[in-house]
Parts: sequence; C-alpha cells; structure tokens
Amino acid sequence: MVMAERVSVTTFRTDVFNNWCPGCGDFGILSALQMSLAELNLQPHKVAVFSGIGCSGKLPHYVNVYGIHTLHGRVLPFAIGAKLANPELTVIAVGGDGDGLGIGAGHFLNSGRRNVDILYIIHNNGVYGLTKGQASPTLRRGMKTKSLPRENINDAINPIAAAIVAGYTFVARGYAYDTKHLKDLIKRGIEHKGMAFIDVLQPCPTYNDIHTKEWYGGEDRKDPATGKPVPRIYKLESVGYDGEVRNESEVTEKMSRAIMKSFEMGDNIPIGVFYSNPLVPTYEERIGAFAPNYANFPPAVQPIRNLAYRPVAKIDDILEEFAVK
Amino acid sequence: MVMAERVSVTTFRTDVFNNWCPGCGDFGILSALQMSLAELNLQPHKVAVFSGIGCSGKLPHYVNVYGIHTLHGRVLPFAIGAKLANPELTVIAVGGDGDGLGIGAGHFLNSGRRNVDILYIIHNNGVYGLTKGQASPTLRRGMKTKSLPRENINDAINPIAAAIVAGYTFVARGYAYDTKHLKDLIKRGIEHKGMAFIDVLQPCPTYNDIHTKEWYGGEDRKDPATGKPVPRIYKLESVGYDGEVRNESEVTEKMSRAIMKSFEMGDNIPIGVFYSNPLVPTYEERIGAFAPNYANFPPAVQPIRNLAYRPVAKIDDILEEFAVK
Amino acid sequence: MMDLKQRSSPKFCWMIGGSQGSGVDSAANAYAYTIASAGYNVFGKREYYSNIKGEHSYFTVVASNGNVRSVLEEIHMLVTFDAETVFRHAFNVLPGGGVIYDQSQVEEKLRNIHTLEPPVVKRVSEVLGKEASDVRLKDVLNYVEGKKVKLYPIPYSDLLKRVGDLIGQQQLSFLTRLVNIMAVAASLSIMDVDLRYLQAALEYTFRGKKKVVGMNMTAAQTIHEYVRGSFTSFLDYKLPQVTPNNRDVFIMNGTTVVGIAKIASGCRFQTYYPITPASDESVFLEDKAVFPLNSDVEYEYPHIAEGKYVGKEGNIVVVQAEDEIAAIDMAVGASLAGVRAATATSGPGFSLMMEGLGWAGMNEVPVVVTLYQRGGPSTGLPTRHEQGDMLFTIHAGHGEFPRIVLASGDMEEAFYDTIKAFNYAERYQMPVIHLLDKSIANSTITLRRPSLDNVIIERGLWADGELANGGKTFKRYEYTESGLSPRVALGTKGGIFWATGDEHDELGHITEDPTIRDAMMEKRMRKIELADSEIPVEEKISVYGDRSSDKWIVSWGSTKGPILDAMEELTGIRDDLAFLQVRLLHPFPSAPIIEILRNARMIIDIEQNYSGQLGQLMRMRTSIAPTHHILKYNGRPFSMSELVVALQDVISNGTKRVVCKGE
Amino acid sequence: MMDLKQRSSPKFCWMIGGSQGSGVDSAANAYAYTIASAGYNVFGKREYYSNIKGEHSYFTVVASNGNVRSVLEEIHMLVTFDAETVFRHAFNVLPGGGVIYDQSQVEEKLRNIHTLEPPVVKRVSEVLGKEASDVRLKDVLNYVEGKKVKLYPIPYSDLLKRVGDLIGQQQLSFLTRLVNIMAVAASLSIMDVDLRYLQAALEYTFRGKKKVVGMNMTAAQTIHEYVRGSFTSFLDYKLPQVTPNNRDVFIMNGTTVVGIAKIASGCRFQTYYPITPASDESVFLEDKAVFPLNSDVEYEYPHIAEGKYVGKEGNIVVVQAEDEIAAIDMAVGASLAGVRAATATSGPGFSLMMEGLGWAGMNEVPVVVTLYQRGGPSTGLPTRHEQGDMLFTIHAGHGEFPRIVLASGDMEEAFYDTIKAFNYAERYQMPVIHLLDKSIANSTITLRRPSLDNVIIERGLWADGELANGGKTFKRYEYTESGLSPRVALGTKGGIFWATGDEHDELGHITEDPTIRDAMMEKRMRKIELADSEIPVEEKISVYGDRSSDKWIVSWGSTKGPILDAMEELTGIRDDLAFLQVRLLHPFPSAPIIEILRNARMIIDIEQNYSGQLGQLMRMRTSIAPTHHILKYNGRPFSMSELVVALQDVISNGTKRVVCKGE
Ligand SMILES: Cc1ncc(C[n+]2csc(CCOP(=O)(O)OP(=O)(O)O)c2C)c(N)n1
Ligand SMILES: Cc1ncc(C[n+]2csc(CCOP(=O)(O)OP(=O)(O)O)c2C)c(N)n1
Ligand code: SF4
Ligand code: SF4
Ligand SMILES: [Mg+2]
Ligand SMILES: [Mg+2]
Repeated sequence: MVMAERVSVTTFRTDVFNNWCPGCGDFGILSALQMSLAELNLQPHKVAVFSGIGCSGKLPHYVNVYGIHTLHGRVLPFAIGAKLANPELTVIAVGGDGDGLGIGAGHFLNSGRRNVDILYIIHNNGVYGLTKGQASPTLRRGMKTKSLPRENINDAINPIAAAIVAGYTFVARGYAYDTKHLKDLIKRGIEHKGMAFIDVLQPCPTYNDIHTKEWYGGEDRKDPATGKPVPRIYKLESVGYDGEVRNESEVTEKMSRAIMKSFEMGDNIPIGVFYSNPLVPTYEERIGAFAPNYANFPPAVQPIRNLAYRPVAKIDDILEEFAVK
Repeated sequence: MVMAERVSVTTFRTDVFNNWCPGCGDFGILSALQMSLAELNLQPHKVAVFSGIGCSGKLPHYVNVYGIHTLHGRVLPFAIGAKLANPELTVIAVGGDGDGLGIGAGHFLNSGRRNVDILYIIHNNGVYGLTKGQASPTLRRGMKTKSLPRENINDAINPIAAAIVAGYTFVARGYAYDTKHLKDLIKRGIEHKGMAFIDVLQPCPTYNDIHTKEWYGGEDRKDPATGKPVPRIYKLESVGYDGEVRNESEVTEKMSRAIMKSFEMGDNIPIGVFYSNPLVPTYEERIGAFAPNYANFPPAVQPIRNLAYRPVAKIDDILEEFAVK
Repeated sequence: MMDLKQRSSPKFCWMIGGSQGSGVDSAANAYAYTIASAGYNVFGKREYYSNIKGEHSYFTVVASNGNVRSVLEEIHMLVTFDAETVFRHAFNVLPGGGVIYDQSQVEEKLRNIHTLEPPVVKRVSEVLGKEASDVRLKDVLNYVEGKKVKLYPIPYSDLLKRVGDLIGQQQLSFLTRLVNIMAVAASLSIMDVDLRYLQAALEYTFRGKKKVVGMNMTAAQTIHEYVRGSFTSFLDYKLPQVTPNNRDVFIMNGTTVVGIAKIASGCRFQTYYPITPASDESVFLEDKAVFPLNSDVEYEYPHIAEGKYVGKEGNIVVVQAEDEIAAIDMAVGASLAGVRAATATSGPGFSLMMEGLGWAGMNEVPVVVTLYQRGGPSTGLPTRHEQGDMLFTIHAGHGEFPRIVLASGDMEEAFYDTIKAFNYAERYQMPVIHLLDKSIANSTITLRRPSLDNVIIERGLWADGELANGGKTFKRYEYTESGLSPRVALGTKGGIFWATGDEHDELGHITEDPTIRDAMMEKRMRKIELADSEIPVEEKISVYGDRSSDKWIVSWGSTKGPILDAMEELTGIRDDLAFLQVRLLHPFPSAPIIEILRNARMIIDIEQNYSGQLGQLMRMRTSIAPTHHILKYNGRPFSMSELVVALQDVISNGTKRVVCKGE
Repeated sequence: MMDLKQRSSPKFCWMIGGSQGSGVDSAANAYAYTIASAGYNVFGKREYYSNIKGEHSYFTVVASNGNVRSVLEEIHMLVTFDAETVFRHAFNVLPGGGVIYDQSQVEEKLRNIHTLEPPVVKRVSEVLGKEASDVRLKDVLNYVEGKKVKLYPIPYSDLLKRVGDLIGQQQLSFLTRLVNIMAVAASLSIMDVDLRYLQAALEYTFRGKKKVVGMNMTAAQTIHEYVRGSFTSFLDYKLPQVTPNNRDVFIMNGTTVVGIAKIASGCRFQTYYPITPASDESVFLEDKAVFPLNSDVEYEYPHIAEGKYVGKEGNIVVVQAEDEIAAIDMAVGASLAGVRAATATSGPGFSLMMEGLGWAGMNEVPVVVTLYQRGGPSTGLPTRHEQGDMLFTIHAGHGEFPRIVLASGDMEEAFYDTIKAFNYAERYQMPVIHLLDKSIANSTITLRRPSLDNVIIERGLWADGELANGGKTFKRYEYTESGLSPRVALGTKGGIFWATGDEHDELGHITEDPTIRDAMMEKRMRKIELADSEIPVEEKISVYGDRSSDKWIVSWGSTKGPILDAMEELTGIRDDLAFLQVRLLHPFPSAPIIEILRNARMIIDIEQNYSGQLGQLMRMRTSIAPTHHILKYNGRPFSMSELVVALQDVISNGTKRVVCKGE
C-alpha cells in the first residue's frame, strides 16, 4: 500500500478561473465539498467528481480530483458506471435541479433502485441557470422569478420525497450558505454505505430573485422583539428529528415520517438528514452475491492480457457447452 | 352539434387478431377499458388511446377509437401533445411498467407537474413482457421469476407513492382480473379533472410465475375454517379508506396517508383510489390564465388560412415592436 | 492576426466588448438601432461565452449604405470600458481607426485578467515583445498608437459622478449601469452621428421605461460634451453618406424572425427544452402566445372544427418540456391532432430526437424541427457558431424514412423557409428539419418588411371531414401512386385510424407481412421522389454570379452572407467567380447541380465545419467532389475579410484547403 | 413465389414451423444439433414475430457436407404440426420433397387461421384457384401432391397417447410438449438419419434434464416406428454422404459467439437495455459473469492495480440499465475507470445513444457499441432482419467527432471483429460501432473452434502508472503528432485529469479559445487518419473471386453468406464475378477500393436495405457509384436461391434494380 499523503482544503483546489456569478450559492457547495474531502482525509486521486451540465456542472473543474463533466441529465449513469468498474473510488455526482430532476429524472428515479455506494448532490436553485433562468422542476407553480416572462405553469417536484420513494438510502437537505452544516452532511453522505442524496438549497442571485440568501435568512421577517431576522431554514437536529433506520422494522415508519417532513416548506424549511437506512445491501454487495471475488477483484483491477498481450480469460469451458458431439 | 350515437361495448371492439398470450391480464384491462368507454357513452372518434411499446403497447389496436401506438417509454409526451392541441379529446395513455417506470420514468415524474387532463394506466406485470421477461422496475429485489437467470438485483419502485409525489391528482390501483372494479376506476380516472394514474396489477402467466392470478387470489393460503382461498387483494373502500381531498387544508395529510398506505404490500394489497385531489387547476386551465380563449379556441380548431390559402395571423403588431424609427 | 486594410466597400465596422452581465448586448443593440435609424443597413454579430457573468463578450456591428451581410475583421471604432476588451481586440483596429477606453485602467496588468486564455496572453505578449508578466494596458495602447490608431481615453468615473449629480443619484452600483450607453454615445460623438437617433434607440431598447431612457440620455449628453470638448482628432473614416428616410425596415435577430414566421405560418404548437441558441425563439413565442387574427377574411376551417366559436385572437401553445425527447414527441402528438407543430433545438437536443423523428417518418406525421446549429461535438462550444450537423440530419435515426432538410442562408430566407418548412411537412407528410445556426440566431440585421403577399399555406391532402362508415375502415395509410394518403385529425368523425412505429397496414395496424412491408416502405419513400420532382428549382438552389463561369463556390446556410459580401468586395478582381447556394439539402437537387457544375474546373467548398459536409454530400449525390475547401471550425462565423483573403489564396495559389481562424 | 428447383449444390433444406411458444425453436435446435452431430455443416435461420405466443414462427436449417452460409428458398423437408405452417410454406416444397403434417387437421379452414395476414390468404387462394372461404388444408396438400410433393400424415394425438402409456403420463397438456421433438424425429426417420444423433442433441437441448431427454427419446422412437411402419416412399433427395468424425465444431448463434468473444477480449463491463435481437447477448453474459482465468501465465497488470489480489476467476459486470441512454453512459463511465466496456443494442436503442457517443468521441474514451440491426424505421419490424442503420452510424451524433464503424460478414468474423473492436477503441481512443444484424444474431451455424493464437489485445497508449507532480498538470489531452495522448484510468496516482463534453484544453478544462479549439479538433480528427493509415487492408476489405474481373459485387455485413453461396452456385456459369466485401466502413477504405473497382464495368451493390447505403457511401468516398442494385427490405435475409436468380437477372438482362421478396 502506498502511504496516504496528508491533505488539506487547498489540496482540493485548482487554479482554474471560477466563472460563477458573484454571490452564487455554488461557491458554498464547492467549499463544503472541498472541506469534507479534506476532513475525510481522502487522497485526491482516489476521488472522482462527476457532474451534469449547467452552472453547477462546472464544479469538477474547480476541484483537484478526477473531474468528469458529463452530459445534461446524465451524471448518474456515468458516475455509476465508473463506481461499479472500480468500487475503490470515492464517487460523487453533482448537478443542477434541471439536470437531475428535469431531463435526468429517469436516471434519478431508477438509480434509487440500485443503491450504488455513491453520493449525489443537487444544486437546487429553482432555475435553469446556464440557459438564462427558465423555471426548473423545483420552482413552485405561480412563482415568477425575474427571468420568467410569466408565472411558472408547472407544479414543483419535492426532491426529498422523490428520493425516498425512489429508494435512496440516505436523503438529506443542505443549504449552500451554511457550509459547515453542509460539509458535515457531505461527509456523512460519502461515508454512508449506499446511495446518498443531498438536495442543496442554492441561491442563484442572478435569476432567482425569490429564493435569495436574504429570503432564506428571513431578512424580510424580523422578530418584533429582537429586531433580528427569523431564518426560514431550521435544522432537523434542532427539533430532535431522527431519520436513521436502526432495524428493519422501522423502515416504513421512518420512511413515511421523512416524506411527511419533506412536505414542510414555505416559511419553515428543514435541513439535515431526513432519512438514512444503512441496512439495505449496496449494488456492489448484490453483485458479490453471485460473483464472490468482485469486491476484491472488480473490473478495473482485472488483468485482461498476459505479458505477450494474449487474452487471459479461458473460454474453453464456455465453448464446451456448445460443442457438437 | 352532431347528435351522439348510442354506443355499447362492441362499438369499441376491432376485428384485429389479438395476439396476447392466453390468460394474460391484459385482456382484463382491455375489456375494463372498453366497458368504461361504453358506460361513459363516449363517441369513439372523440377518444384517443395512446400506448408505449410492449405487450401492453398493442392495446390500442384492439380498441375502436383513435389508436396511437407510440415509442417505448414515450407515451405520455405524445398523449399530452395531442390533448393540449385539442382538449376536446378524451385522451387515455397506457403502457407497461418497464415502459412507464423504466425508460419512461422521466416523463412519468415530470408529467405529474403539469396535471394535464388525461388518464394514464400502467400494466404492472413485474416483467418486460415483449422482450421475454427481464425484470421490470416493479419487481422486488430477490425475486426470481422463471424468465430470470438469477434473482432480481434491483429494488422495486412503488408506483403509487411515486405518482403522488410527482403530483398526479388521481392515483389508484386496480387488478386486471377484477374488471368490474377496474372499469369503475377507469371511469373515475377519465372523469377526473386533471392527470389520473391507475397502476393495474396484471398477471403475466408466461413470464411472471410469482405474481399469478392464483397468487393474487390467495390460492396458496386457504382459510383453515372455510377451506377457501384468502385473496391477497382487498379493496380500499372495504376498509373505509377515503383518499379524496375535499379542501386545500387536507392535501398534505391525505397525501401522506396515501403514501403510507401504498407501502402496504406483500400479503395485503389494497386496490382502489389512494388519492384524489380535484382542486388543482389543470394545465389547460393554467394556459387559459394567459390565453383566455384557449379553452374554446385551442390549436386544433383554429383556422390558419383563409379561403385563398393566405395566412390569417396578423403579424404587423409584432413587427412594429422591431420597426426602425 | 490578419493584415489589416480598409476595404473598398463603404462599410464601417464598430465593436464593443466587456464582461458578460455588463450591458454589452444592450449597448450594441442601442448602437445598431441608432445607426439603422440614421439610415444605414447594419449587420451585427454577437460573441459570448457559455457563462452568465464575468467572461468576455463582444458585439461587432457593421454599417453600410449598401449591402451588409457579414462582419469585417478590421475595426474602425473599438468601444471599451474594461481592459480585457482592449487586450483582445485593439490589435484589430485599423490605422486611422480609434479606441475608446477607460483612462483609469491604463496600468492594468495583462496577468490580472483571469478570463484571458493562455493563448491570448501569449499572443499579446509576443506582439508586444514583452514578458507576459510585464504587459500593461498602456503597452497595448502605445503599440496601436504607433500603428496610427487614435486613442480616446475616457474618465468614466468622473463623468459618472457628473451624471449622478445631474440625475440626483450617487450610488455607484446604480450609475455603473449607465457606462455601456455612455461608451456608445462616445463612439457616436466621435463618428459624428446625431444623438437624436440614440434617443429613438434607447426608447426601443428600454421599451416603456421612460426614466431609464432619460437617465441614459443624460449620460450620453454628458459624455458627448466631454468628447467634443476633449478631442480634436477624429477618425480617418467616415460613415458613408445616407439620407435618412422613412424606410420600412426592422431590426431583428434570427430567433425573432423565425418566431414571427411561425405565427404567420399557422404553427400553433411549439415545444422546447432550454438550449442555447435555440430557446430564445421559444421564449419569444411564449411572450407572443396570443396574437390578433385577420377578421376581414373568410377562414378556411380546419378539418376538425364543427362550426365552432372562432376567436378574434389566435393562440399558440408553447410547452417547456422535460427534455428534447418529450419536446419532439409532444409536437408529433399535437400534429396528429391536426395542428401545425414544431420544436426548436440545437445539436444536443436534436441528438435526443432520433426516435421521435423516426416515428414521425414512419407514421407520416408532419412536424418541423428548427435546428439552430452550434459548435460541436457534444456540449462543444455551446454559444458559438458551426455548421456541423447537416450530414447528421440527413441520416438521423435508425432505419430508412423520408424527411426534408432545408437550410436558410440569411434571415430573410429564414422567414420564408420557416413557412415553407410547414408547407413541405404537411404536403409530404413527413418531418422537416429546418437548419439554421448560431450566426443567424444571434446576429442582428436591418430587414425589410416581410411580405406575406406571395405566401401560400399548403396543408396537403386531407380526407373529407365526415367519413362514411363508422370509422373501422378509414385507410389512413392507403396505397396511392404518389405515396400520399389523405389524412384526418384525431377527433374527426368517421376517421378513426391507428398509428404505430411498427410496420403497419393501410389501417395503421401492425403487420409483419413481407408484401405489405415492401408496399409501405415504397409508398413512404415515393414521397421523397415526389418532393424532389415537385419542389421548384428556385427553392432548391440559388445561383449568384455568372452561370457560365468555370470557377464555382458551393456552400449552404449562413455562409451566404460573408460569401456574397466577399464576392462584392472582389468586384473587378474576381468577376468570374460564381456561387451556388444549396438550399434544399435533402432530397438533394442532383440534376440542376450536375447541370451547373458539369464544366466547372474549380469548385470551392466553403463551409463552417471540419469535414466539408456539403462537399461530401454533393459527391455522394452527384459524384462531383469539390476541388478546394475553405473551412472554419473555431466557433466564429466567417468575416468577409478572411473570406476575401482565403478566396484569393485558393484561386491564385491553388491552395487546396484553407482553414480560416478569425475571431 | 419462385420457380423451385433443386440446386446443384449438395444442400438439404429442412424447415419446421408452428405457433410461437409451441417449441419450434427447440425442435429446430435439436434438429440442427442432430445433423451437425451426424457430420454436416448447418446453417439455420429463425423467423419469428414480435409476439410471445400464438403467431407463426419457423426455422429453416440447411445441411451440407460443404460450405453452407445461407438458406434456400426451396424446401426438401417441411415439418409441421399445425395447419398454418402448411398453408404458409407447403408451396415451397420441392417436387420430390416431403411434408409432415397432422392428419387430424386436414379439414382445417384457411379462414380459421387468424394469424394469417390478408396477403397470405389471398396468395394461397389464388394459387389454389378457390374462394378464400372455401380453402381447407387438404386443398393445399392435394395441390402440392399434384406437384410431386410427398405427404406424410401423422396421427399425432394417437401417437401421443401411445407415448403417454409408455412414460406413464396421460395429461394432454403435458404430452403436447413432446410434439415438436416427435415431428423432428419423424423427419429424421424419413431422411434416414440415425436417431442416436438425436439423443446427443436432446442432451444438449435439455441440458441436465435426464428425464425430459428420456421422455422425448421415447416419443421419438414411437414416431420413428410409426413412420417406418406406415410409409414406403421417402424423399427423392438424400443428405449427401459424410463420415461423422470427431470434428472440433460448435453449434452457436451470433449473440453467443459475440458474447464469448467479449469475454476473451477482456471486456469486463457490459450494459444493456432489453431489446430484440441484441439482449440475448447480454443475457448470455449475465449467465457467464464469472469465468476462469489462465493461471499459468504472467499477467500484464492493469495500470491501476497496486499489486493487489488477483483472482483465479475473472468477472464481468453486466448492468441492465433503465434505458439505452444510461446504458452507453455507464459504459463510458466504466471505460474512464480503465475497463474495456461495451453496450449492445439495436436501432431504437442506438438512436438514444447519440449524445453518449458524442461525449465519448469528444473525450477520447474507448467504448464499443455492438449494434444488431433489425427492420426499421422506428419500431419497424423488431424481430426481422435489415441492414438499415449503417449510414446513420457513420454520421451519428451532432457535430464532428471520430469513430470507427466495422461490420462482420458472418459469425467467424463476428468473433474476431469483436476483439478487434476493442483493440481499435483503445488504440484510437474513440467509440467503435460494431455492426451486426438480426440474421447474424439469430442464425445457428456450425463453427470451427475459434482460435486465440493470433489474437493480440491492444490497449493503446497509457501514461506511466506513477505520475510525477501531484496531478495538477497531467495532460490527458496533450497535443501530439498522431493525435493520440497517453491516458490513465480514474484512480491512478498522479494522473488526475478532467473531462468535459465542452471543448477543452490539454488538461481537460473547458475552453472557448479559438486556437485551442482548432488544435483540439484537429488532434481528434487526426486519429481517424491514423486509423485509416494503420489498419491493414486485410481488415478493411475482403475480396472473393477473380481480382481482375470487371464484374463486381460490392456488399457488407451478413449478405456475405448468401453472396458466397450464390457465387458457388454459379460456378461454371458466372466465374467472372468477383465480390468485394467492405468490412471497415469508417474510415472508408477508399484507396484500395478505387484501385479494385477502377476498371469495373459492372458494380452490383447487394444490400438489405431500401436505399443502397453502401452504394451511397462508396460514391461519397470514391465518386464511384454502383451500376446495379440487388436490394431487399422485407425483413427477411436473402436466400441463396433468390440471389442466384437476381444476379442472373442483373447480369443477363441488365436490370438496374432488383428487389428480392423471398420470405
Ligand atoms: C440535451 C441538452 N439539452 C439542453 C442543454 C442546454 N442546457 C445547458 S445547461 C441547462 C440547464 C441548466 O439548469 P440546471 O440543471 O438547473 O443547472 P444550473 O445551471 O441551474 O446549475 C440546459 C438546459 C444541454 N446542454 N443538453
Ligand atoms: C428504445 C427501445 N428500447 C428497447 C425496446 C425493446 N422493447 C420492446 S418492448 C420492451 C419492454 C416491454 O416491457 P413493459 O414496458 O413492461 O411492457 P410489457 O411487455 O410487460 O407489457 C422493450 C424493452 C424498444 N422497443 N425501444
Ligand atoms: S446564473 Fe445563478 S446558478 Fe448560475 S452562476 Fe450565476 S448565480 Fe450561480
Ligand atoms: S408475455 Fe406476459 S404480458 Fe405479454 S402477452 Fe404474454 S402473458 Fe401477457
Ligand atoms: Mg438549476
Ligand atoms: Mg411489463
């Protein structure tokens, strides 16, 4: 084993010019991610960050790990392919709400059914940022951000409830500007054995003038007593909510409670872990059930040729089944 | 107005040879659909049935209404396009579980956000029938139908919960062999104002040897007292369940209850209406909010040329905005 | 960098640049309108990054009293208010041209501009002969001044303060928003254009917002006075003379032109999924979803209407779909209901439409795909120009089905082609792909009033509204000699039919019978022969120049503008050059092209792609291959300038393949 | 219907038919194995509907002591146990050939067979000269008997009862399952093939299930005795003589062959979404997910392995994806991790892969798409044959990126081409599309043992495992003369890189700089020139017959079999005919083809599509167009028989376009 080198947040920075708009919530997500990689003391080359297309999709270029900026809506299949080929990698997928819940919704739903051991982070800004602010699937009906010609015609999807129903085994919500809290969520998401999902509320100051930092922070509703803003965001931990499944019998109840909790929106927005169930076997474990050496000998570490470049798989046994006798 | 002609079940039959396997649950769905069209006294030419690809996808060929057999996973966009072009049509979409929840999952989820006034029926047989029995997204993990080389590796999606979370405003489950009950559900689904979804448990005797007619009927578990089978299926009505939203304040609670109810599976499978919310405006109504004559003058009835085949839209006003002065 | 020279043609090239989000666009639009208002024709080209704020964008506007259909590489007037624009573009200013810049930034270091790519940094420092780390803005200014470029330093912040006093606003973040129009005004002063035209332009740009117009005019006046008071030497170039008159012209970009044409054409259902540069068209249509109808004519009722209510206003349903797969499928669904339906997209979106396209082909459903090409492959250069998708459109989708592919050469063509696209689609009952590109989408031009006088809406063959027998036997796919079968809209009494992507019989039911298969395949494919034989040659190709020439340019799409401009520029030098523009790409007009090119000795293929797709297609359909290529694939449209040079290179030196590199 | 004749070639054509789900497939497989076991080469073709139970399927098996690579249209032995098969196929039985049928069904009415398409009903009644409603099975039997076809009525139900007694099972639903093998046995008795070969075949067909084999053998014996006891006149045709010997041959279909080749090639990640006829390959691989490794060699470790555990068994991860978009994207993801990865699909699935393909092209990721073509367009003829996707694959995806397209002519080629596909992919770092089709997928042949002796696994350029500097500067997309840059797998220390579908710099970061764009575009496209120059001509084309001929057949893919068989059949009649098989379709081997065809006077393009795609492609790349076409697009592969007739027609009568119609 090669000795792991010490890492810090700077280890995970690149010198690529960051062209997000000033004040964009994406900055918070980026630094929370870098902090969590550092705190988990991960070796950069053992980590791969995948992304979709959008403002959010540019994130990998700013992180000094393998960075794969894929296609619009397709981040999950790419990430899952890499993880299954080499389960040793720490794989993180990120993308926009349009990316993940609009064009990518089919992968979002179906990935839950697999429970591959990766983390998926959605930058939930209510808009299609990079294409100039059309409504994304998380924007509620009737809202009219400044970039829309008229009120949004579609209802919003609830990403937390959708993820739980889809089968994600760790489902949380973070807030881009509470980077410490988000960093902890990301750490837990990475450490979670199975498919983790974090919905991150991400202000887009350029196009979403409704869900702003100020709005989340409750600047518009001051406590009459203290004169201080009453934030719209609160922490699930702070109200004693516990979404962790500790044995099989709790699953349905915890799931239902988490879904109900996720309907809480508007002026009281919970962040934290809604649901976590470490008891479901991962896809990798399920493969192991019929290919026992998969865990130690997955595709990426299998030799396929000998030193003379000849194939090393023996096909004679298989052929034998078809031999004419 | 043209006088409506009297219709009966036979009005809705075609003489196309039906090539479903003997005993297939699809027959039940077909006849329930034909019965409901007849009972609603719909004129055949005012109805269009759209389908995806699969055994289920062949259904429209057996119904004497406009029948549009589309692409694998794409039935909803086609159906929605036609409905929005001509809201006068009664539009029904049908398809397989692989079609709707596998490849079509993205449309499934996003269609809920629109609440277009159509009905969508999924033939839930646990397998990809027409491609010879691979596991579909509704088959539970660990199940091994006779067509599978090994136990199913993926978890199942819960279509009822997924539909509710997606925003469908009428969500029900039927059973292919309780055609009378199913017929009533279909009627309600058609009459519901908004997007209705019915998940139909559909035995596939050819490939799914687990969820058979006998299994649903409880043939394997006889009541020791009476010696009669105890069916696994029961009706929500029979236990006093009421999923209908009658005012806005009930929404979250009814939704949550419906989702919890949908987790009930295994040996007690509820059928009936899980959730119904007629209070959400349809997409058509939402269009009407900014195009007031849409309801009476939708695309399909708008003349676009005069008798001399010249365009009839006036573009001068629009041009004027760009005039150089 | 090219050899700069002032063209013989009476064209004036103006450029503004700045970081995205700083108002470059509206400034350029205001300038273009001003100049148009003053009586000129303009052509404006917009260049921007796939980024919302911070990266560099610029806008070139060429004005002329004659034709103008492309940009020049040489700049007469460079308008800036940041350092980056000067670093990037000052070297392109002609001797005797001028640069407006912020005088407070002259010490700005090249190295501090993080949005400059390494090759730009390298190029600048090499030209200046300095280490990159030493280069400052003033070095560039000195350098170009040495090349006889005139410098116009502006104390923007002082002037802003003055403006602030005048309008009673001192907040800097607010005042900064006026800088872009001030820069424009400065250039107008230098160019000696009356500011009253700017007033009209501002009213247009900030429509309805009187106060904003007022403040901007104050800012413009302020800088005008400063310029007139501070500088004495103006440009060596003057705008050519025009007499402003009441021209019936409009200033528009391509997505607007196509949007308006769709409304005119009777398109009543449009779907889209956001994508650059296509979605502007759909957003425009969303905005114009309700429009007046001509009430003084007798309508031809759609087949489905049962003597219903007819509104005074039409409406178009525009649906933002969840992806491009849904977008095309929804459009096809709407078309089945009898409506003219379309979707607009760019390369990545089109790549997702293969199955929908094939289904429409198989089921003979008219549908129009408006495809704005952009830089590929993959996500590519999302905000840049290319003509890279043409061969893909012709072969798009598995299996074989008929489709029509047409490409517009400019915005005027785009208008009429949009209507033609629907006519073709309905007439031949097949999908039509209308090829446009980023250059057409995002360029701004002065356009004459589109005339609907010669526009006919052709809806093709329809079965009678009331069909005989209960509907079980309407043959939607009836075999006919032409291949066309009368159709009905969903909802038509007696017209019940079936449709399926599977091979089907005349009723639309699945069949695998080999004889029916052959008959249906042949029926469908006959329609493409029909289209080939019916579409008049004028709609297929255009020829410019001497038909008897033996030196031909062949090209398609938006290269038309720079090619015609270059040919005009070469008047007297290369009068023997003729230009064949292919407008209908599929079915390919082989016969007229063979006729024209039969005796050509030199065939120069000009395209904005790497592989010379039209050249390949032409060879495929005629066995005639281009002899020379002028290509460009760096994401920027041809300038007239580089095309002139490239043509000379090909013709004089026999260079086989010229790759143009201009920005 | 064709003019039936017994060919000169020593071939025996056997056919079985029946409704789907009634065991036609296993019967045919058992027969094919039996005959192979008896020492013959066989070629079996399977035809079935897109249906699970009830529609008609049939299986033709041609046996020969020489080459056999296609079916005949004429049948020597028709084996049936339902009426429909007789109605459909009896007319194709040769005079002197025979029909086995269920004697209890002779009164069956044509009109009662609901699965017969109207054209079939019409054809049958026309041949018989009767009203369709009057036709009964016996009419057909009488008719063919008049044409000297021998009839073998079988009392299946009586015999079944007898078998039931013997095996102690009287449940009819159970016994019915033995009918298919009984029918086979009857044919073997008539053909005088020793039943002991059948025993081996049954062991193969029902592997492991001793009891089933036993019961089937009992049934076979029973019917054998019946046949030998009841009939005296057997066929006028005999199987040619062979001496059964220990041949090292295998009996397989195409999906199995390709599956095995994938394991051999080192493919360790395969994705799929169910689709006919491709998914059989993936299901096979799922079944063989764990396989032994050669333990007596020294492995070359993959770049990523850090001296880890090496298993005795390899494994391949096969993922059933949620759709084909996910399928290709997952494969690309796995490839980034350094694994040979592939996906297998058919037309509709491939249509969904455009973006994934383009991303792989843009990011230089090796990935193999095994494309089993089937009848198109759209859902088309999902279980039928066609070569309709080739031009689509070459132009697939928006924008321009390199890819390699190769097509196999038969199963032996398919085996080696599968390995070649991965070699090309890794060597040139680009997507490779391996074209196969339904005919290869679903045909059964006797294949010699594939040899790995000459197989080399080429993995292309890799950077050193341990890279110097912390990883911030590994240039994954380094500019090189060849266009190839050394790559690393995700997880490699020091090799950190970025990838993006946007245009990018050498590190893989987004750029819009025009000079980098040009350099990267050229780098990528150079690789296709490299491939063109490096791939040996033997891998690009094959030539059969006299190279100096001036009469050429050009074709590609699985038409190879029928063409070679037809040429063999025409020995002595058309010895001057040569055949050019194009195996590498992109980059197109223009130079060798021009060289070969330069002096051709007749170029006959033979393809299974409507538009002659290879002909178009050849013209596009060489300016040489075919002079004649033999095409077929009814969903069924060419039979040797019809190709012989068509070739004669073209050559003797100069017919420009022959469309074959055989079933
Ligand atoms: C197939 C396809 N369609 C459309 C686009 C254009 N596109 C680029 S970014 C984007 C939306 C981004 O929105 P979101 O995913 O919410 O990310 P954000 O920019 O808000 O972070 C779209 C539609 C594309 N790249 N590919
Ligand atoms: C894009 C595409 N991929 C794959 C297929 C092949 N295909 C045909 S039917 C089918 C699955 C059908 O399963 P389901 O949707 O559950 O319908 P069922 O047959 O069970 O009614 C598939 C995958 C296809 N037609 N199109
Ligand atoms: S547009 Fe919005 S999401 Fe995108 S970078 Fe700017 S602020 Fe962030
Ligand atoms: S395979 Fe299953 S779903 Fe399909 S027709 Fe047969 S029984 Fe029905
Ligand atoms: Mg977003
Ligand atoms: Mg199914």
